[in-house]
Amino acid sequence: MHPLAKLLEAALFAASRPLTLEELSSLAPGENIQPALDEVRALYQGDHGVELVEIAEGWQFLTRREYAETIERAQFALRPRRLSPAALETLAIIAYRQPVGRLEVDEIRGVDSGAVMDKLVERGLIEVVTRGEGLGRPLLYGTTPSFLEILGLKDLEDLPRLEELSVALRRPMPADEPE
Amino acid sequence: MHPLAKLLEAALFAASRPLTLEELSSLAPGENIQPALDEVRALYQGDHGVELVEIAEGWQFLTRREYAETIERAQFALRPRRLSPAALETLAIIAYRQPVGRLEVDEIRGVDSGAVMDKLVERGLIEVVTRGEGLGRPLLYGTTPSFLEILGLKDLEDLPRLEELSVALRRPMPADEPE
Amino acid sequence: MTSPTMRDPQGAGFVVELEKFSGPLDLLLHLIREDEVDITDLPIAKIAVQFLAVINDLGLNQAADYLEMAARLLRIKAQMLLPRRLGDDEWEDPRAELVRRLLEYQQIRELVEWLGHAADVRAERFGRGYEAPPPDAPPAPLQIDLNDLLGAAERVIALIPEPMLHRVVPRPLDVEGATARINQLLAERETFSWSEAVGPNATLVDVLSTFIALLELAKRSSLTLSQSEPFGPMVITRAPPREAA
Repeated sequence: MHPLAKLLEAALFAASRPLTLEELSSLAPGENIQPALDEVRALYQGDHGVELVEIAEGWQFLTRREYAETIERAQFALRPRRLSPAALETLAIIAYRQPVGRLEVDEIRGVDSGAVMDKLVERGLIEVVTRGEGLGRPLLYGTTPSFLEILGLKDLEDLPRLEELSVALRRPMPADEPE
Repeated sequence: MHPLAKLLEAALFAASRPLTLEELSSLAPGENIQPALDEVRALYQGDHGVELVEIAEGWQFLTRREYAETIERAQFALRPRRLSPAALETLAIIAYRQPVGRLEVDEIRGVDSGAVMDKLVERGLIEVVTRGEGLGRPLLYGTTPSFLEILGLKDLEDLPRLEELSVALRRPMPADEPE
Repeated sequence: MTSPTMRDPQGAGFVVELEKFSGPLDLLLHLIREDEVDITDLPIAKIAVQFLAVINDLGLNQAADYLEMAARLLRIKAQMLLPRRLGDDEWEDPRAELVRRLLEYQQIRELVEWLGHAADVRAERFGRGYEAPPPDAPPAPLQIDLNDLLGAAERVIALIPEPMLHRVVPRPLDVEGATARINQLLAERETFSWSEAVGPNATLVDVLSTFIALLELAKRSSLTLSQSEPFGPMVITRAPPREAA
C-alpha cells in the first residue's frame, strides 16, 4: 500500500463515523488523497469482512451485511433502535421540505409534532438551521449528517424523487401554487 | 480470506472492546477459530495502517503507532461541537444582559428557553450568579470564565458593543460595584 | 400520542389498534383504503360516519387532533349539501383541501416506507465499535466565534418587540452586598452616617439595598438607627456587644 493509503486506512478505521474528503485531506495537507482513497477502497472491495462505504458525504468502514446477524447474536454490537413511524414521518417531511417550521410539519402530519421533533433534535437527526420570516420568526429545521448516516445515504440527492413515488403529486407547497 | 476469517475481521472491527478467544469462538460454535484468527492477524501484520493486537483482555484492531499522532492531531475521534442557533441566541442575551433570569430570556426570545439554558449550564458557558428579588427570588444567570476563554475575550468589556445592543440589551443600570 | 387498543363495545369484531395510526390523516387513509374508494372523489358522508364511529371509541382527552378532523369532515359534508348553481365555474369542491392533504400525506407515508427500509438496510452494517479515548482527554473543542455570537445577538434584536426596546428591567437588589459593606463599617467605627453607609454615586437600587440591609441588621440588634429630627440625617450606631451566652 502507498503510505498515504495506509494513513487513510488507519484514520478511517479509527473514526467511528464517516470522514469527509475534506477531513481526510487535512491528514496530508497539500496532497491529492484521491488515488490513495481509491486504493483503500479497491482493497476492501474484495475479499474482506468490512468495506469502505460512501455515506453521509464522507467515507466509512462498515461491516458487510452478511455478518450482521452473527455479530449481533454474539452481542458484540447492537443494531440501532428502530425509529417510530411518527419519527419517520416527521423526518420524511423535514428531509423534503427543509428548512421547515414546526407548524408546517404539524399541518402535514395532522398531529402535534413538537415532542417528536424534540426527540429527533436530541438524537441529532435534525437541527435548527435558521429562522423563518413572519410572525414570531419561527425556528426552521433541517436534517443533519447523522440523518444521512443512519439511512446509509450518500447525500440528500439519494432520497427518492417525489416524481418517482407511486403517488405522484405536484409539489404541494401552497406558496408555490399560482394564484 | 477464509469465510470465518472475514467474519472474525468484521466482528473484531464492530466490537467496542477487545474480544477474547472464547468470545470469538462463540461466533462459530464447534469450529476451531485459531487458523482464521491467525489469517486475519497475518494479513494485517503486513502492509496496513492498522494491526490486530493481542492485549490483556483479548484481540483488538488498533491504529499503527506511526499514524496515531497524525490522526490525533486531526481530531477525528470527536466532532467539534457547535452551538445551535437557539443556544447562541440565548447565550447572546445572557452575555449582554447578565445577571438575567429565565423569564426575561423567554420573553426576549419569545420561546421557552429552559432546556437551552440547562444545556448551556451543563457546558459550563453560563452559571447562576445570584438570585433576583421578587416572586420566588428567581435564579439569575451570567456567563462563566470559560465563556470568555472560548471566545478569546479578556473580560466582558471586550464584548463588542453593538449600536442596537446598547439600547436593547445593555445592562439597564450602570455597573455599580461598591467601593 | 399513543392510544390504547380499542374494542367495539358491540363486539362486532371491529378492532382498531390506534397505535397503528399516527394521526387522523392516517386513519382516514386507512378507511379510504378499506372501502376502496377514489380518494379524489371522496364519499365524504360515508367516510365521516366511519371516522366518527372510530373516534367515538377514543377517550376525548387523547383525541384532540381526531376531533378536529371530525369537525372538519362534518363541515365539508354540510358544505357539499349546499345547492350550487349550474355552470358555476367559481364553485370550489369543499373536499379539495382535504383531498390535497390526504394525497400529500399518502406521499409522506410512502416516503416513510422508503426511509424505514433504508434504515433497516443500514442497520445491517456496523461501524467501528471501539472509540479510542481522546489522547489527553480534552473534550471536543467547543466552537463559538464572536461572529456567531454577534449574529445571534442581531437575530435577538430583530425579535425584540417594539415596546421592549425601552423597557427598564430593574436590576435586582443587592442586600447581601450592602449588608457586607455595613458590617465592615461597623467593624471599623462605632457610628457612621447614612451617606457613608450607602456610598458615593449610589443608584436607586443601592439606596434600597442599603436601606433593607440596615433594617435587617437593626432587627437583629447589630446596630441602632437614629434620627435627631424628622427627615434629619440618619445615624447608624453599633449595638453594644452582647454577653456571651
